[in-house]
Amino acid sequence: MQKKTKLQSNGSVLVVGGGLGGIRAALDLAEARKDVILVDKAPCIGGLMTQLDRTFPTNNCDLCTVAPFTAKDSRGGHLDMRGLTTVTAVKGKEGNFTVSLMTAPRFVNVEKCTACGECQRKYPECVSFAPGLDPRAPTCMRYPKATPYAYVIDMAKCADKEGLKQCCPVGAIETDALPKVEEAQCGSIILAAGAALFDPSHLDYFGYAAQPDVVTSLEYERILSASGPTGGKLLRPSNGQPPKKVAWIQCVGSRGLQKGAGAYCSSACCMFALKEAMVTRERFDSEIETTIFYMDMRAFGKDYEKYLNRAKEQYGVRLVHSRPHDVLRPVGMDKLQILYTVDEAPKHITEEFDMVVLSTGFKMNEDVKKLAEDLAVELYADGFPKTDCFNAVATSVPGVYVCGTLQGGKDIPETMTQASAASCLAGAKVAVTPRPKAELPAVTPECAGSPRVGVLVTLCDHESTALDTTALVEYAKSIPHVVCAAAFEAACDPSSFDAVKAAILANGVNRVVVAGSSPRYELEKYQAMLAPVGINKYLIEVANIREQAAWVHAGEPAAANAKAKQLVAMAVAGVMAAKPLADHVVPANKNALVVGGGVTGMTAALELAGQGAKVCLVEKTAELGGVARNLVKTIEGGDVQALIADLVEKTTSHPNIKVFTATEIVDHSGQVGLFRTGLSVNGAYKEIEHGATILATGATPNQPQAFLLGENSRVCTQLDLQKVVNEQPKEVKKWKNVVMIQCVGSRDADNPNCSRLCCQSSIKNALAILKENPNARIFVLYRDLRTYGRFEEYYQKARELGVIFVRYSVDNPPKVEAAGHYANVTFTDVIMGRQVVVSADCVGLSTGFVASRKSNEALAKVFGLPLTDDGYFAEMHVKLRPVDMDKAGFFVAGCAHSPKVIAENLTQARAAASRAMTVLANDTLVQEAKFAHVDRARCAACLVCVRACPFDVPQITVDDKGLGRSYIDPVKCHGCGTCAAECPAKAIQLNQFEDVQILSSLDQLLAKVNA
Amino acid sequence: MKTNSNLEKVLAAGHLAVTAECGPPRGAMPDKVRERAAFLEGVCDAVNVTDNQTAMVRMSSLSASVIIKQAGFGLNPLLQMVSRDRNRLSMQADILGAYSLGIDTMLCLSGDHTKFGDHPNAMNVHDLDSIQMLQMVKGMRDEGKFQGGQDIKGDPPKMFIGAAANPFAGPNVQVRAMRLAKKVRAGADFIQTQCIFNVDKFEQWMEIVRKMGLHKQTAILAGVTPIKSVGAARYMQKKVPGMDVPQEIVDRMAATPKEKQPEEGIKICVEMMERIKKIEGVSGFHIMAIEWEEKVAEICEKAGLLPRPQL
Amino acid sequence: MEQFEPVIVAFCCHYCAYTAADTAGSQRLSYPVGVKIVRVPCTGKVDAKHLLTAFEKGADGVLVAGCLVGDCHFKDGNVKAARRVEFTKKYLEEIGIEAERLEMVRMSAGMGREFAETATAITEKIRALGPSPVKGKNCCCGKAA
Amino acid sequence: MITAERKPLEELLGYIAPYSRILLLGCNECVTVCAAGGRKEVGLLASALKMAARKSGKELQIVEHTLERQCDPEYVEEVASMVAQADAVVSMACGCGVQQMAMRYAKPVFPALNTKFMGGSERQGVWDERCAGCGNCLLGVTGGICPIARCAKRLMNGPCGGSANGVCEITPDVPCAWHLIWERLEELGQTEDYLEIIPAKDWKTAQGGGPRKIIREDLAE
Repeated sequence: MQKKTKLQSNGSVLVVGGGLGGIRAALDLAEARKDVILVDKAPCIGGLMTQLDRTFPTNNCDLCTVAPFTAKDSRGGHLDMRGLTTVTAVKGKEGNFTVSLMTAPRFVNVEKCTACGECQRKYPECVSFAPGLDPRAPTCMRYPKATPYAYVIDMAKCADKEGLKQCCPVGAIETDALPKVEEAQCGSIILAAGAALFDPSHLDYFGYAAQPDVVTSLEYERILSASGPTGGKLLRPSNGQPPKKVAWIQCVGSRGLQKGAGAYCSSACCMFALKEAMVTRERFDSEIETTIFYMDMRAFGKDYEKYLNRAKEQYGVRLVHSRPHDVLRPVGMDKLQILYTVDEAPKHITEEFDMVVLSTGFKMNEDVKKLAEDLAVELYADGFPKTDCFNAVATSVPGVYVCGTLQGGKDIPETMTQASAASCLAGAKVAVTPRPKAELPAVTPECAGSPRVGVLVTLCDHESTALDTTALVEYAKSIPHVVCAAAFEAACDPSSFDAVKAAILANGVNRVVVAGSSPRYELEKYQAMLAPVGINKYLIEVANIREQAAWVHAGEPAAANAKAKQLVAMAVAGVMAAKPLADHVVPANKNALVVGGGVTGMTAALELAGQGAKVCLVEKTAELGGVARNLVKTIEGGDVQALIADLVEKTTSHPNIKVFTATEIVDHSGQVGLFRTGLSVNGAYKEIEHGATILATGATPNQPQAFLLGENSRVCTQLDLQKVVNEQPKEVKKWKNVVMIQCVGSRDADNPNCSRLCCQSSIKNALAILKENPNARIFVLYRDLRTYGRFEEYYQKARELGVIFVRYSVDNPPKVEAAGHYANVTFTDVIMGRQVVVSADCVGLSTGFVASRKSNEALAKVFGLPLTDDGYFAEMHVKLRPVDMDKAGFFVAGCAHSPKVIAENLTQARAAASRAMTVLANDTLVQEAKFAHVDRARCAACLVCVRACPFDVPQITVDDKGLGRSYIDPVKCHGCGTCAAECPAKAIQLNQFEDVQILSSLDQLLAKVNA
Repeated sequence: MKTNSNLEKVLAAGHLAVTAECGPPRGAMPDKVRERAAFLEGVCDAVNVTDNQTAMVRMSSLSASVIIKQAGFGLNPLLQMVSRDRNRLSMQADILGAYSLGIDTMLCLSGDHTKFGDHPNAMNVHDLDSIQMLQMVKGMRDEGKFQGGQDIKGDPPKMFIGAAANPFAGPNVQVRAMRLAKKVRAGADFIQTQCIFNVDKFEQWMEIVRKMGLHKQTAILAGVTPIKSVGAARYMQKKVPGMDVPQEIVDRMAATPKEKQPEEGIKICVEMMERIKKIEGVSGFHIMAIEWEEKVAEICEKAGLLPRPQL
Repeated sequence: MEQFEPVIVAFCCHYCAYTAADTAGSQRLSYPVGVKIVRVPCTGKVDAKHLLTAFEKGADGVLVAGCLVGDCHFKDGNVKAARRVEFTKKYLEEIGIEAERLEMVRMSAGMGREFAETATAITEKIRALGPSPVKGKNCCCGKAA
Repeated sequence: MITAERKPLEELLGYIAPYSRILLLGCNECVTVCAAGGRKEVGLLASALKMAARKSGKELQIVEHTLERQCDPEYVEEVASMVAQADAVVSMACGCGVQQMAMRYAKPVFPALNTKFMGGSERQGVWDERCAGCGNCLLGVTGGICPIARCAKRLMNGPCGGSANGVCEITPDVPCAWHLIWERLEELGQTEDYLEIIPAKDWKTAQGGGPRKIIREDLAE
C-alpha cells in the first residue's frame, strides 16, 4: 500500500458551490468512488451557467450534457448534494477537517413537490426570488427545470402561512420547517463557489443605473434566453421594441479601468461579447447591427481565434478598437449615444445605438471571501485566493483547493479543467469507498414485446428557433406504433425525467426515440436515464434534429421542420427494427499509460501514481522534461528548472511509475479499461496493458520563416531571448533598443490560432531585460495584447516601466531589415500617424507554438483519435469535456491539446489524471453489446469474415455437431461491421446496426413525409 | 538404320546435319510452297514443314510436305506435328498417310497456344503431350502397334522421330536438360533446339546434356536464326517467351546502320554457328530463317556447311 | 416548374464524417436539405446492398463518407468501403444508373466545412444529372407515409 | 469448390423479359463462398433487376430465397410453394443447381451465373482453377500440383518452351504449373520423379467418356 494512506481519511471531500465547476469536481470524485458533499447556498445547483443563454464556442447551451449526472440516483450514491446550504465553520486540517453545514429551510418538501406551480399562482410574493431582470421569467426557478425540481418559499414574505400550506395540492409546503445544522468529516475541501460580477451602477458615464437600455452582459444573456423575462424575445427594456443596433463595451470592471475594477483581466468577456453578438444576428435578426468596442480582443483559447474570425467574417460583427468614454441619452431621444475616439483620428465620434451591453468582469464574491478568510487562505488584495505558481488550484492552506471563477475570471473550459484538477488533488486525500456492485439490467421479454414507441423531443426552444417542436410532437404521435410523444424542454434537468419515466411506464413504452442533438451526445445519456424504467439501452434511437435540421437549416424553417419530421420517422423505423441486447461485465485493467515525459506528462503520472495507479510513462526522446527544459522562469518568478528537476526525481523514483525513454508507440488495440499498447523501447518491442491513457505529448516551438529569423543574428525567438537574458547579462546591459514582434507565425493563414502564451512571455522577457538594463528602450509590436487574468498586472507594470506598446495591423506588418550591426525595424505608429524606424540590438519574435503535427498524426493513427485542423488532439467537448477525448479512456493534457503556459499545463495534467481516475477506479468494465454476431445456421464458413476483420477476431470454430462455423468473440470485436458488410451468406449482423435497422431507416428516409 | 530418312543417314555418316524451315502458305497455293522450298534446294538435309505455326491456320503440314516431296528439288520434308490440333486418332491417321506418301521424318511438338494465333477461341486439344506423342510414334514404328494397343496392319510407319528442346526456358537449365532426357527416352532420334543467341547458356545446357550422355542417344541440331533488324532482335528479346537474346546482340544490331542490319544479322548468325560447331555433342544445325528462306544458302555457305553430302 | 431537389443518402461513419456533419451543424454551415444522413459505425459497414437499396427506394444520389485514408478507427474500413463503392458503381452502370450518382468521400471529424461543401457539390452534380432514372412514376417511394 | 460469376444483367433481363414474378434462388454452398450466388448476391441482384426493369417501365416482383444446397432434390423441394407463385426461376447456383431446379419444376429456370471451374481461393476475393475433374488423379506424381488443370496445354511431362520466369506464356498472371511442380519436387527432394514419363492419359474417366456417374452401392437405394 501507499504511504499516502495515512493522509487519507474516511471522510468525504467537501465541494462548496454547485456551479459547473463544483458539479464537475463532485462528479469526478464520485466517479472515482470518493464520497463527496456538494453544497450550494442556492436552492438548486447550476450556478452562473444556468443563467446563460448559450455559451461559446459552440453557441449552444449544453447544460444538458452534465446536469443529468447530478441526479440523485446516479454515481453510485457517492454524491451527497445539498441546496440552501452554507458552511458555517471549519476546524481541523488537511485529512481531517470538521465542517459545520447549515441548511436553510426550503419550506417545501422536495420529495413531494411536483412543481405544479399552484403556490406561485396563488402566492406569487412568497416564492423565492432569483437574480436577474424584473419582472422576470414565466416561472421563478432559476433555469427552466432546476435540480432539485421544486419551488422555494420565502417564508419571511408570507402573511398567510395556513393559506399557503393549503394551496398545495400534494401537501408539500411545510411552513414550520427549521434550519438544519450538521457536522461532517472531510479530508479536503474544494472551493468552487464562483465569483460575483462587477456592478457598474456607480459608473455614471455608462448610464447603467439610469438607462434601462444599458444592460450588463449577463442581463443581455437573460433577455436572449428562452427562460428569461421576455420569453426569449430580444426586446429593448425601455420600450419593448426590438433593437436595430446593439453595442458592447468591453473591460467594464476589469483591467483596472474603472473605479472598483480589478487590475486583472476577467478573461472571458471578449468571447462572451462575441458570442452575444453572433447569437443576436443568428437567432434574432441578421439585420441587427452589432458593434463591439474593445481594447484587445482576447480570443486566446483553443480555436477561439477562429471563432473571432467567424464573428467578423461570417456574422459581420463590427469590432471597433476604442474605449468609449460616455453613454448618453439626450432628452427627447429614445436612442443611446456612445461617444468614442479611434486610434486613427483624434476627433470624437458620436454613434447611436438602441441597446448598450456592458461586458462586466468578475470580482470576488464577498460570502466566499469570508469563508476563505475563515479557512485562513491567503488572498490577494482584490480578494481572490493566492495560488501556487505551478499549481493554480492549490491555496496556501494544505487540503483546501479552489477552482473556476473563484480562483480568477475564466471561461467554462478552464473552469472544468480546474475543477477536475482540484478534484484530483482533493481526492488524493480521501479513501476510495466501496461501490455497490453494479447490476446490469437484464434483457426482459417485455423489451422485445410488440413495439410501443415513445418519442421525446428534447431540443430546447432556444436551440431550435427554426423548429416547431409542437408540430413535431404532433407529427410523431401520428407515426404508427408511437404510443406517446412529448416535448421536454428540460434535457438539462434530471428530475424532469421523472415525468418522462412516468409517461413511459404509463404508456407501456418499450422503445424510445430521442429527438434532440447528436447521438454522440444524447445516446449514452438517455441509455443511462431510461434503464431504470426498463428500456433496454439498445432500443433507444436518436434523431439528430439539432445538428442536422435546426442548426444546419436554420435559415429555412420549412425545410428544417420537414427534415426534422423525417429524421424522427427514420429513427422510429430504426428503433422498431432494433433488438434488445445485453451488455457484458469484464474485469478492468487499472493501470495507466501516459504518453509524453514533459512537465505535463510527469505531473499526470505522479498524480495517478499517488492515487495508487501503476503508470507507464513513455517519452519519445532520451530525456524527461520536454520543451520546458528551454525555460528559465515563469512570469511570476517560478523556477522552471527546479520544477523539472523535482518532477524528474519524483517520477523516476516512484514505485508506481515505470519510465520508458527513447520509446515510441507502435500499435494499439482494445477499449477503455482493456487497452493493449505496443511500445518500441530503444528498438525492442514491448506490450503493455492499461485501462486509461493520457496524451501529454506537447507541441513544437514554432520557427516560421519571417522577419529574418535564422538569417540575422539580431533576430531571435522569445525562447532564445530568454536564454540570452539569463546567460549573457553583460550583453543585455549593452542593449539600447529591443523590439518584440507579436503573433509571428500565429493568427495567420498558415496557423490561424493564437498561441496564447506569447504575450505574457514577451512581457516576462521585457521585465527581465529592464531588470538587467533599466535604460533599454523596449518596443512591443502587437495586434491584440492578450495578457489575460493576472498577466494583465504584469502588462501594466511593463507599461509603467516604460515599455512601449505599439499596435500593428495585419495588413501593415512591421518590417525587419539587416542594417550592419543592427536590425532595423520599421513600423507604423497609428496614434502618431507616422512610420518609425528602430535600430534594434535585439528583435524578439513571439513565434509561439505549433502542433507537433507529424508525430500527432502518427499517434492519432495508432490510437484512432481525432485531431483538430491545425494538428492538435481534439477533445471530446471543447467546453464541458476539455480533457476527455472522443475515444473513451483517452485524455489529453498540456500543449498537445493547445499551447498554454506551464501552470495551465500542470492544471490540465491534474485534470486529466482526475478524469483518468474515474476510469481506473472501476474494477469491472461494462462491455457494450456493440459486436457482430453470426447466425450459425446461415454461415457457410467461407472465411470472408476471418480475412476481412481488421482485428483478426472471427474464427471458424467447430460446434458440438462438428460443424465448422464462424465465431466472433464479443469481447474482442471492435464493432466496425466490416465482416457483416462482406459476409456473402448474410450470416453476420452487427448489433445496433443490423441490416434490417439500416434498411428500415432507408425506407423511411426515402418515403415522403407529409409535412 | 531405323528408317530411310536422309537426315538419319547424314547423321549416321557423322556429318554435321543441316535442317531448315519452310512455312506453308495461308491459302491453297501449292506454287507458293514450291517457290519457298526452291530456295532450300541443295542446302539442307531435311526441310521442316510447320504445322499451323504460331497457331495460325495454314496449309496442312502433310499436304505441303507432299508438295515439296513431289516438286523435284530432291528435298526431304520433315513433317511437323503439334498435339494442339488433333487427338491421337487423327495424329496416327496422318502418320500413316504421310508415311504412305514417302515422308519418313517428323517432329513431335505440343505447339503454340491458340491464344497467340488467329483462332483464339479454339479448343486446345492436347490429348497427348509431345512426349506421349513421341512414345506413340516410336511404338508405331518399333512395335507396329497403335497407341491403343492394336497392331498396325502391314508395314509400320518408319519415322525418324524428332523433338524440340528449349535450353533457355524455365524453370532452369537443369530441368530443361531433364526434359530432354524424357524426350530421348520417349523416342526422340534427333532434337531441334530453340533459336540460340545466348551461346554461353546453350553451352551450360550442353554440358549437362553430355553428363547425362544424351548427346550419344540423340542427335542435337542447334537452332539458329538470322536476325533481320534491330527491331526483330528487340522483339525476340522482350516478347517471345522462352527466347534468350543477350543485350550485346541487340546493341550490335542497333549500332549498325539500318540498311546494313540484315547483313550484320547474317554475320552474327554465322559467327555463332562457328562457336556452336565447337561444342561437343552438337550434331548439326536447324536454321530458322523465318520468311527469309532465300538466305539459308548464304548462311550455310558462310558457315562452311556446303555442299550437303549426298547419301 | 420547381427546381429538382435531389434526395441524397449519405452513409456517414460515426467517427469522422458523422462528426463532421455535426460540426457543420454547430458552425451553422448549411447544406442542401435533400442530403440525409445514415449513421454507421464505419464505412466498412456499408454494404453494396445498402447502396443499391437506397437507389431502389428512390435516392437520386448516394454518398459514402468515411475517414481520411489512414485515419479509419478500424484500420482500413474506409479502404474496403471504397472498393465496394467501385464494385457497386459497375453494378449501377449495368442497371443503367449513372455511376457518378454514387460517390465515396473522405473527411476528418473537424471538417465541417468540407462536409457542407461536399454535400452541396454532390447535390449540384446530381441536380445536373436530373432525377434517378430508376425512380419511376410507379416506384415505391411516395407510396409510404 | 465450384466457382462461378454473375452473368451480365442484360442477358438476365433478356431471359426474364416475358415474366414479372421471379423467384431468385441462391445457394449457400460453393457459390456463396465464391461470392457469386449467396444471400448477399441474391439481394444485390434482386435490387438490380428491379431497378433495371423499372427503367423500362416494368415492376418486377422478386422473391429472394437461398437454399442450403441447390443440387440436392430435398432442398430443392423446399421451394415448391415459392415456385408455384413465380412465373420463372432465376437460379444463382452453379450449373448443377440450375439443373436440379429445372429437373424438378415445370417452370422456366434461368441461370444467373456462369459456372467457371473447380478452384480454391488464393486470397480474399481471388479464386483460381485447381482441378479439371479428370477422374484419375495425377497429383501423387506431380508434387500435388495438377498440370491438367493448371497448365494451359495440359502438358503432363514438363514445362513447354514458353515457361519463363515462373509464369505461363499465355499470361503473366498465371504461374507455370510445371515451374510450381518443379519447385515442389525440389522442396520434397523428389526431383527424380520428374524423369518418370507420365503415359498418355486415359480421358474416358474424364468427360471424354460421356456424362459420368458415381454409384455407391452400399448407399444407393
